[in-house]
Amino acid sequence: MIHPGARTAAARPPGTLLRRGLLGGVIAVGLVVLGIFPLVVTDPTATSIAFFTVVFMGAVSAWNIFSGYSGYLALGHAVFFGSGGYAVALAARDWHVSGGWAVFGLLPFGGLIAAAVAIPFGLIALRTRRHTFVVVTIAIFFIFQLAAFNLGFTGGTSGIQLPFAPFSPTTYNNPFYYVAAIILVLTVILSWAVRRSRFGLQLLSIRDDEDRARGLGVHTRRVKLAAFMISAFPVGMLGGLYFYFIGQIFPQYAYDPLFDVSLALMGFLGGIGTISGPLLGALVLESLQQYFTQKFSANGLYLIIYGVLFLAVILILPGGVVPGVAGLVRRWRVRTQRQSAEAADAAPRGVAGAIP
Amino acid sequence: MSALLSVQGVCKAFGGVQALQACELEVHEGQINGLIGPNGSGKTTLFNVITGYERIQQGSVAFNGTEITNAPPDRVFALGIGRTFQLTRIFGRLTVLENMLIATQRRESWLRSLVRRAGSSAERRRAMELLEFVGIARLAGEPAGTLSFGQRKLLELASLLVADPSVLLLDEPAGGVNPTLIGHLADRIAELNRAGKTFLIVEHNMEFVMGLCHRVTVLNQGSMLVSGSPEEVRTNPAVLDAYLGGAGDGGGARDGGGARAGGATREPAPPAREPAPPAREPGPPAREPAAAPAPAAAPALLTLRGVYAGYGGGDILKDVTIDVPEGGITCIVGPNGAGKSTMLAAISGLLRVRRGEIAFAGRRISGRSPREILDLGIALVPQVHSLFPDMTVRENVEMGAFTIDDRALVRKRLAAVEELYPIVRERAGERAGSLSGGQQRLVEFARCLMLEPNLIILDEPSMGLDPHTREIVFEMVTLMNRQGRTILLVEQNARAGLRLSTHGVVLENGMVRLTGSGRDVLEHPEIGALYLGGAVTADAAVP
Amino acid sequence: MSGTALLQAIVDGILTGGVYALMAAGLTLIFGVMDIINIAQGAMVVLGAYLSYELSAKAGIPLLPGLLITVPVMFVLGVGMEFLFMRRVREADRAAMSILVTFAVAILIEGVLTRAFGVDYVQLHATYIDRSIYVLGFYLPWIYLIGFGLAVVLLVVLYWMLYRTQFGRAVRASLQNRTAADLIGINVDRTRMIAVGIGVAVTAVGGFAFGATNAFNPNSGYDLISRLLAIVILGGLGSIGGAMAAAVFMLVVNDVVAVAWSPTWAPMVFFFALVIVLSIRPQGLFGRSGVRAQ
Amino acid sequence: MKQLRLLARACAVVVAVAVLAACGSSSGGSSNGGGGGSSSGGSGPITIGASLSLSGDFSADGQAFQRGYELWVHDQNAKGGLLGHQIKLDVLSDASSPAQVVSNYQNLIGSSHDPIVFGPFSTLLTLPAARVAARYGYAFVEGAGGGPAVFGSGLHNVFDVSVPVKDNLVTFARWVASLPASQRPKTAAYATVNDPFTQPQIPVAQSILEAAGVRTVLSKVFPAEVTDYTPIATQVSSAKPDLFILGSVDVPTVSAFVHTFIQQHYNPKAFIATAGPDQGATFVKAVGNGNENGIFVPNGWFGGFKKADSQKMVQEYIAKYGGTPSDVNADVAEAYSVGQVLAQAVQATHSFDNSKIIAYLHSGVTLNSVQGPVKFDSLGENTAQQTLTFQWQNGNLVQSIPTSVAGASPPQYPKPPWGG
Repeated sequence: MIHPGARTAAARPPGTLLRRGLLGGVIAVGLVVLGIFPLVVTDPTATSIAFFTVVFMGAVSAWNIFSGYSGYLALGHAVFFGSGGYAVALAARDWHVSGGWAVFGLLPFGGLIAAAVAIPFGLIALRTRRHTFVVVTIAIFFIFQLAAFNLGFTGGTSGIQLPFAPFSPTTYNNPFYYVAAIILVLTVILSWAVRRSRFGLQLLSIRDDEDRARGLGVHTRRVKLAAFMISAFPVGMLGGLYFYFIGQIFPQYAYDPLFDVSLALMGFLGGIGTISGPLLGALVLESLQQYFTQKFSANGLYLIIYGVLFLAVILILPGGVVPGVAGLVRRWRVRTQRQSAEAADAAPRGVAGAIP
Repeated sequence: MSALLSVQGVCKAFGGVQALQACELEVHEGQINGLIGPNGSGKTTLFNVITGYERIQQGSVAFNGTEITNAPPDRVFALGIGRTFQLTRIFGRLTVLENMLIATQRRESWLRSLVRRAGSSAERRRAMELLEFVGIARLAGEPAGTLSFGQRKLLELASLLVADPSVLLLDEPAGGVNPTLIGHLADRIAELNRAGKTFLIVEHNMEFVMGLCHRVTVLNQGSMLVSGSPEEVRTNPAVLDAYLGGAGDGGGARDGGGARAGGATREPAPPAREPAPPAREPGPPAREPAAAPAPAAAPALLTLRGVYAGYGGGDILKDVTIDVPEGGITCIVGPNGAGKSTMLAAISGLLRVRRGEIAFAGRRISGRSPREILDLGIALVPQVHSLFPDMTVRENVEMGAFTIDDRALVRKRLAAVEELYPIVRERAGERAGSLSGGQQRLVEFARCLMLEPNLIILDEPSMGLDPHTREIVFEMVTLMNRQGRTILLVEQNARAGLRLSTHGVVLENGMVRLTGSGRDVLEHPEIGALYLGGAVTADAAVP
Repeated sequence: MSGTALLQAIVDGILTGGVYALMAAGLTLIFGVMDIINIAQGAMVVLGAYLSYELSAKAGIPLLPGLLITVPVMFVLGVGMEFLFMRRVREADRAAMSILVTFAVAILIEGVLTRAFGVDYVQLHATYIDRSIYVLGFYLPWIYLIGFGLAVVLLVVLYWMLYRTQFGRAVRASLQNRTAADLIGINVDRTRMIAVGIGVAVTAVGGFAFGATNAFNPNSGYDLISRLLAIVILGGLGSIGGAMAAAVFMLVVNDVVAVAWSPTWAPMVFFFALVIVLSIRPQGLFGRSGVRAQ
Repeated sequence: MKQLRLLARACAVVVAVAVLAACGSSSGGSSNGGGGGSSSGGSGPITIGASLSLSGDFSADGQAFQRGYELWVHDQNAKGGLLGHQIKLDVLSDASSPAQVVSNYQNLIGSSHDPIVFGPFSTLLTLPAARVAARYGYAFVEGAGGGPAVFGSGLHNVFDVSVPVKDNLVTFARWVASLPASQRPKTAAYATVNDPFTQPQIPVAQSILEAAGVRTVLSKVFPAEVTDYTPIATQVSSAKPDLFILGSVDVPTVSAFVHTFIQQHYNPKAFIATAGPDQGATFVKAVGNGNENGIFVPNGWFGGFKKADSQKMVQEYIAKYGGTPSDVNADVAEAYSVGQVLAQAVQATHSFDNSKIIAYLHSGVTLNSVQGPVKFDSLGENTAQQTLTFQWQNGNLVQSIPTSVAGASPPQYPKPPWGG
């Protein structure tokens, strides 16, 4: 432990420089790809899939801000997704917002509603921990879904229709895609800011040992609730965007248990608690899922392919892709260090010395 | 001088057990207060009550004139009361440095904290200084989870100091920390105290407490027994009776309660040593570790040859070569993070040996599963609690014979063990989790005896035990040895440990620094200064 | 709203609760005792139902004796799942990663079932399924009585296994303190594997009860999982009796509300009750707090 | 910590490129397949696209629909296809997910340039899909999107060849009302799942029946993912109404009620369920042999329908998939009708120009389908066809109401005992 530790510490300065450079380069490439995708690939199928993928990348990143950093596994973010959706749909209907760009203006409102919903939700759910928390979030999720079914203003089972967007069919997806992309970038920046902030460190400390964190003056309740709201906001906006794109919001799709699970799956697959993990997870899962569903639809075949791929990944990289790969790298580094170390350590043998 | 922190008439019960009984405590500003008492006398519970981890129905806690009864931990900390935990608690997945950046007394809104970067350069510098002070600065970049027990304790203390609270509640700061470090610790506490900090310290190391504290409070069965200057307390018969145990120990406390405890148990010892008399002789003082002490008389039962092992691919043990002579007690000492616990893990098969070989009674055991090694007759009692908290004491002990299907034999052994450890019978039905630290130790011993192992490996058996219990534990160790079992012992209370032992091994940075008979090591000039600590502590501490 | 109707609703609730308890029993073992969140529980129930269906429809083996075959089959499945995936997951993030694994297993099961049986609904049939006995003015359907009986039996068996056998001790020991378990010679991996196997095996019985009281197709499982999780948590992690009680509680609440007020609000009332109970007693009705070292 | 983020980003880019390529190729591939059909008169094959729920909640109906479409394509090609083009069916699966449906129709229309598209299954998916079609000015002929939400959406391009959902129970209700007072049920109970397909039907029927003096003893709405049917079913059976109307969307719901009724020894004089009994053999298997008898179901069509093209279709179906006429799922006919209507429109306008097709379908002409006549109003509802009501009699699903229809066999009333 000690020797390698010392070595890495020594080896850091040049390493970080190199890494910084590469990191910057990769981020730049990522942004470029994100930026020009629909311009290069004009095929509507691709852009449509890209839209949904970007939406999920954003949603999972947002989810990760809470669940990834605090270690609380939330399976209720569909509540924010749906509430954001309904907020935008109702606003558009009741304030007679005409289709087109105007509706995008409503998204922040959707986000705010979601964040507002997160307050009572969090106040109740965050009293519990671990498995109990998981189930409480599920329960609250169902309460919202059933409410959407039974309450009048949601339009019940017929749902609510959103305005038509007068975009040209061939490039119809692009405005939606870019709005989603903007939300995604902002969310990632937010996630990064949280990660390096004092607030973020407090979240991580809660993940590791909540009681001790309290004992060190961390206002755990407030921090958790704040993180919950923060992660709800983007999800609410994306919900509004998503249902504007779909055109109609039904209770069972607004509050969809599969959405909850998907977020968790994508997060874990990529590796929660990291910034890139959720992005990776969503990128792979959502795009592949849509692609498979289209291509290998025939009686359950795509389910089998999907499942097998999934298990394969887990087998190779238990603990998520990003941490998994990182682990491999670390082990490899240590091993190489040890080889070099062994030569050096050969000498001290004699130290186990006799008393004169 | 007004009381800075005062506890009045606090009662706290868990189920039927009355942990605190109308407990009174006064901590005066600028003082170092010792809080001592037998295991299970409610010291830790009192800490929990003060710092808001346990709620109370009766009694009150006041700090600096403000009522803080049942105030939440974060508020208590914000007011300036910081505490450490007996079983250290650190943030395992954060780096050591990050651990240092969490503590805060700033009442800042989460929005503010969201835009503030974690750890300004100033904070980081301060953090590094403190890490330097406790001597783990070189690990700043490592995940805290990889630290050894002692290192965790140090990190915990350091991470507390960052926010510099005005009162520090330390729960066994010296437990599991190597003697030399205890010396430095005492110096620093004294220094901080001169700088105006108030301390309340729970500790079983009498040398430490008596040398350092201005005032000592003794708890017994949940209420205050006496409170006064170290001298008063030390000479108070009630205390001797309830706590310090073994007569005359009080007087010599300055010389190390542990040492006395060791001494106390040495009297019955000699006959015990008959199996391996040569070990008692000074013997050929210096020798290669390869050659076991007095090979003729006591052949090596366990041998390590050029062993490399460690976690996550890195080596902690480097080329360790040791012999554990049959029928003796071998004690391993060394600074924190020297790899003592790692070595025991490697022996018992919990940790893979990467290079070299471990042999037991001539059979190679490195590379075997814990189960196989157990079946060969090696039992390990680990450092931290290893009981199954949710099972009864009886169940726990019976689990010791898990690998035996013959129920009759199990019952026979159980009876035998109950003979040796009455507690097993007395508390048979209770949940093991509800026992005090010392009682749990004894039950762990009892459990490891169920398989009648030839080699018993004990990791810090005396850690966290009051002197009285510690005596009992050490007696048990010699007793087990007397019954023909070879003992391999890691003991932070090095003096006591070595006095007890026939052989000593000094481990440093995962390498064997020295081997010899217990006495050789004990009396070796440089070694003594290096690892056993001296009376240094006390002198330095007196303001 | 007559009293008898309410009474009837309560009786229905209790009986149907038995069926849910059967489906949840395996989950509480896996989820509670092994710390594995088994998203595939619903799919496994359906799988069990299809196995029973196949045996009775094709091979002509009656349902109840058929369990002697389906249970071992499911056991093997569970053992395989643990051996191939679960044990590779690090202790720390088992709860989290188990969601991944079990979800993948769930869609695999759905996919295979879809290929094997198509998506048309089927239901288990036996002479006793439509029969009922007349007691104090109530018709008690045999199938529910059987389901309830099986649930009680299973409950007793599992409890006995967990708290009265050496194996059960090993299971609890390896959960409470893994290192110590290793040290006293428990083969923790094998113990876990068998425990998961048993958890999945008993799901076969739940499958039978489910299939006999509902028409099902390969994706009928998804509606179940959230309710089963709720039951297990409400009952208290690892508490098998708790699961039974929680199941009955859930169904009685549901049925009474459905009759007295409206079925659309029934689940909502239950979930409200669940949230309230858990925010007061996070460890659930029968769970002991701090069973695990936190 | 750092190098892992780096790595992840690297992977991310790689995958991005991969997916990019995948989509590119997919669109490229399929566009070769379907393209160019829009020229009328040519002889190259013409591709008709549709997205169906081959998995997920609606998979049962989705697969039935696929069979219907395939049957029609087969027949139409036998007749020489459309305007001399052989027809190729291009079916994508949506896992009953709206997002997937949207992507799929963009794929069919935008990427593959299929000149014609058919509808998916269920109101829930029809709406999002229709909007995509509307963007491209495509006619959207569908057979299973009858919910009011669809017609309220103001989409000009949607045409539902089936009977508007809300009128589904009218025929049956009128018949009950027409019974002589002595036989007419005195009491009725209503239970429906909250679903856009069923909910609109109940009030319509209820008002007719109450006007005829049939007292409502119970009326319940239950959620789609109901935990337990028994309390509702038991409540119905203890209320002992003469007539029970069940708003169901699938087999399990009906089956659950049937079994509880049997267990509770309750047998209504008349029992009608809005969907489930039309699922042929599947339904019988679920409720158990014999228990199906006497149960009514409203629908536009049934296997034994005495109509030339219908009978032809049924024979082909049986030839291809086996079974008896009553095993043929009504979804098949709905899908088949979609094809027929579209074909007539294409032939009439003599082009694949969707705008012309839309104009033609709105022109108020009456078209023919296996389900009967089809005539669209301005909203795209089919006003021409009257709902038929069917009943299981001695193991066969037969058309019984209205009795006037050719080959109708008189309804069994009161309902025979269970298992009879």
